[in-house]
Amino acid sequence: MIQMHHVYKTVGNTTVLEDVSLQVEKGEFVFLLGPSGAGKSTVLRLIHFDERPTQGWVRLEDYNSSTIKSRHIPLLRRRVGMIFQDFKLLRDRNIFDNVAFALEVTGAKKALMKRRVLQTLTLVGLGHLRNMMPVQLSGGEQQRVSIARALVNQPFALLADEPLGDLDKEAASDILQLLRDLNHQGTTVLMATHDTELMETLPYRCLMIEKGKIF
Amino acid sequence: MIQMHHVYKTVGNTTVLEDVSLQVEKGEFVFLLGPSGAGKSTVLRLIHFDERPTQGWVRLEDYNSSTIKSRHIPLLRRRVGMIFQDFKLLRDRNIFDNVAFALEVTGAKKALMKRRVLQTLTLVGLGHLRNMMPVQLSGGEQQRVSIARALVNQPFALLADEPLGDLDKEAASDILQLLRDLNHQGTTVLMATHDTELMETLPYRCLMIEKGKIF
Amino acid sequence: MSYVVKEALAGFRRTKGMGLISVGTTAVSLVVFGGLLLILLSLYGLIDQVKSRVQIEIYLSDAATREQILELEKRLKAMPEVKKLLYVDKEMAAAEFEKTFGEGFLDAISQNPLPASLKVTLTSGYRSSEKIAAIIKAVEKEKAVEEIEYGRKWVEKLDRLIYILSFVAVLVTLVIGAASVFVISNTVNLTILARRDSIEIMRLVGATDSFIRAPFLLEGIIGGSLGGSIAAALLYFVHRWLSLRFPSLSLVPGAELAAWLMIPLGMALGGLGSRLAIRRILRHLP
Amino acid sequence: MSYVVKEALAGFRRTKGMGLISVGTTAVSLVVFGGLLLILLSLYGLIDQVKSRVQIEIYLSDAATREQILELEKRLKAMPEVKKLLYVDKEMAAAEFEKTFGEGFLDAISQNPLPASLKVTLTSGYRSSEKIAAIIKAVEKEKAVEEIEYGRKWVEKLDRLIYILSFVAVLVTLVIGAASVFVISNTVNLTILARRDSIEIMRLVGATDSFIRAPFLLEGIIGGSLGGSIAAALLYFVHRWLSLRFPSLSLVPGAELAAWLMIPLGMALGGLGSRLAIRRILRHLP
Ligand SMILES: Nc1ncnc2c1ncn2[C@@H]1O[C@H](COP(=O)(O)OP(=O)(O)OP(=O)(O)O)[C@@H](O)[C@H]1O
Ligand SMILES: Nc1ncnc2c1ncn2[C@@H]1O[C@H](COP(=O)(O)OP(=O)(O)OP(=O)(O)O)[C@@H](O)[C@H]1O
Ligand SMILES: [Mg+2]
Ligand SMILES: [Mg+2]
Repeated sequence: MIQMHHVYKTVGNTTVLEDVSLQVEKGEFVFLLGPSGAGKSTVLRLIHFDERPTQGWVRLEDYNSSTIKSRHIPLLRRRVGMIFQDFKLLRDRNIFDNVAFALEVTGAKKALMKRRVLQTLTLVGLGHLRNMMPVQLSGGEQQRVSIARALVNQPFALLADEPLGDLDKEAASDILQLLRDLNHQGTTVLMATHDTELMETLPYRCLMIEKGKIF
Repeated sequence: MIQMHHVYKTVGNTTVLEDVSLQVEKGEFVFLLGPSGAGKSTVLRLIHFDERPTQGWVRLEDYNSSTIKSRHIPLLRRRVGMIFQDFKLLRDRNIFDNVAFALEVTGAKKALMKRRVLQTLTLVGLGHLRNMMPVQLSGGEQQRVSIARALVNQPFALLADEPLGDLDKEAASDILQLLRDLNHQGTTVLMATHDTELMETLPYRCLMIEKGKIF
Repeated sequence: MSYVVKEALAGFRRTKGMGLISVGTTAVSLVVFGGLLLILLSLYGLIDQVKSRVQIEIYLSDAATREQILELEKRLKAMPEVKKLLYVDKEMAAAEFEKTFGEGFLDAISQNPLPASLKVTLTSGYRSSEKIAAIIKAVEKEKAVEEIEYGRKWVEKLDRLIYILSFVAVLVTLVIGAASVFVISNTVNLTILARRDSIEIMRLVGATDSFIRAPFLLEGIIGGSLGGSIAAALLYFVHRWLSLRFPSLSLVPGAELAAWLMIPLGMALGGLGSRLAIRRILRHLP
Repeated sequence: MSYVVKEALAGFRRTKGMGLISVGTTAVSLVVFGGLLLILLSLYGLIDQVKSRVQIEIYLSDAATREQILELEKRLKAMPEVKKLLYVDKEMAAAEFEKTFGEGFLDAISQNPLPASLKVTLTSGYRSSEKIAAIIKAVEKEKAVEEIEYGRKWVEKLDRLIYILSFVAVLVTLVIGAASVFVISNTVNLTILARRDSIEIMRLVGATDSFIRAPFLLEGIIGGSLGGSIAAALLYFVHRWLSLRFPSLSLVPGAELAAWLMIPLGMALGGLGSRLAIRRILRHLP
């Protein structure tokens, strides 16, 4: 369960978020919609505990931003998959190792790790690129690596920041189907996007955000 | 005038482009369409002389990839605006300086530079963010900075790699209108995108690319 | 564990030359520091050798009896400061004088004016002017003793030189040691700073600080011991070559063994530098 | 031009501490190198001072006439090697002898056996055993000369010491100099490598190589001269303090001026390091 409670976020003089409250139930699929610069990424970063709210609090399962200890944050992040808008791939290692890293931090066994990484890469259609370095991939391919890394851990919640932005129609609908399947199996999904059409065709709840405020 | 003549591009064992020939006339607006990993970015990089073809040649006005001298490439790049898919902002300086840099390399006067940079930033709707650092901007805002930098020089040709990918509908149509206006004033535009709808609504020529081949 | 080792080794490859720079800087810094240590050791050896020529000459009264002289010799031999004792009788003194000033001098005199003497060589470690003064004090009241002479001025000068040298040596060692630590840790710091983005991403993907730290630490230790080994080998062989070329330099036997100290030193510095650098970065991440 | 200066200064701010590390490393390396230079200078001063006591004693034959002696003096004074000439007649020699060996010695002899002599002090720079041999050869055939003496063994030993010291000094200077160049250029290299992405982007936006290079070069020069200035100031004041504390160390007047050499040196190394680093990066870009 994801909850934000009267959250304010200011950086310097800029108010990025203003009194944002929202709640996403376990197993829900929710769109976070808003124009460029609305604050979608900031909301996801707060839920991923990459940033802390200036006021109010954020809760993710038993983790609360006002009480959590720094050393518990890595544990949280291993159980929540984040698809970053700018991918955030480790550019000093290849695709396989990038995805494997999310498992490596959990201390997974080598054999299991290898199987799961290849499985996930195939799922996003990148099995053949596993030995490439990130710089050698196209934008859409990099995005799918980031998606694979978020999924490889079998997280209970998925925070997806514009995960289809660099993908063509076909690839996008494949990935969307993948996320929906995971949601069917119980994964909570919160997906930030500016694609209003997507939300219209799908039967999911929609949170509208603009200029840092939820509507 | 942009021309590619039987261009092959291989990196290691991978064939990225295979016998690509294309021609874009002066003042044309052309879409380069294709799925993720088709080779769109590679085509634009070749035309921008960021890479050299393995076989065949690329021509941009009087510059030919098989004869150009290294020291002429900067001159070429100052006259061709490139909107990079991954933005390529200088993260150690603010938005104003990022855009100004493209003018600075041409040795523009300070007063002129300041006026033109502010003008261009306002054009893409970012005038108020000029003192921010790139990391402080949202994905869509960073993309618009990259667009502003490509335009600030008043280039005779514009190479746009997925320039609307991180923008919401409204911002995207604004930017598209901006590019169309520039095209009306004579700027050649070659725009890589995977958005097939866009091309359907606009009366422009379309080059289809898939798996490194032009159709 | 195998992950840590794999990552640490991959680190050198990934940073493309930065690892090499780091190893090189460590090696160079430790060559300078170790070289200085060896030079200092040699210098002390040189001083010790010079000091071994310090002698006290005890001139004996012409009236001294054989028993008094033997008694004096016994007392001197009992002192730990005394290493060797040489008795020079009047005839030997005359012969020595003639060797220095030419023959015919003493012939002109009816009676040999030169006194017999005891030449005292000192044990190393007891060659300061204070120790000498103590010895003199202990025996100058003896009946047999006429006069005691030693290169007072010379010994005092030497003492002063050693004092200055020790001061300079400690100063230089501190400065160069600090410089080495500074340079090595900074270089390691820079190579790790260059991977700040990666470290940030690792954190975002759920890595604990210790998980991030371990490979960097091992990388630092490996790099440091590599640099240290290069320095040690270089110092060892240059020292050996120099001692063969200039035997007068190889005064402290086994000094070249100090070269091998550079390996643990490099290891410690590399590891510590990495640790501090990574800690600084981790502390500044959100 | 104002762009270059602005960018160069901004460079220090942008790299957050890297510029500081670079300046610090330059300062530290140059302190070590400059300190060594000063120590070497002092060492040479010390040796020169010791050597100034080298004297040649020319003993004159008792049969020598006044003219012969004057002639000899004239010849010696004409030599550039000769700095000072002291004539000691037979009476003075006897007085000196008595001062050393006690009175009464010579009284016993009817006739003064000590010869008159000329004591030659040598010009600095002409104090090697070869030069001395040359002087001796030039005058030993003179009628007035009976015998020539100088501390042959001692001078030869000193010569050998100077030879070894020069060798060690050149070696150490080369090693430390090379180490400084290595360390400084590597640090500069690392700080520039950290901005490789920016450099790549600059190129993509139409910057010429020289346009990219200029601010980095200036940044390197500024950083280097800053580091050099710190080193120079430190060396200057430490040297001054040491010369006051140990006057026997301040043998070469104005040696501390060598400290200021560190400023142009730092400047050159910073600039050169930047130049090489940036060139290497630019060459590897597409
Ligand atoms: N660290 C920061 N300092 C200053 N301003 C910030 C910072 N982080 C975010 N902002 C501002 O907050 C606003 C929201 O940013 P955010 O990245 O959340 O937008 P977004 O909804 O994800 O937009 P996009 O669709 O373009 O990615 C932006 O205008 C941005 O400039
Ligand atoms: N340097 C390289 N080494 C190896 N493969 C490369 C390299 N550059 C590109 N490729 C491959 O060539 C293909 C085309 O890449 P390109 O970036 O041109 O695709 P794209 O059409 O721009 O895709 P997208 O829409 O996802 O950005 C990709 O599969 C990519 O992996
Ligand atoms: Mg965003
Ligand atoms: Mg692309």
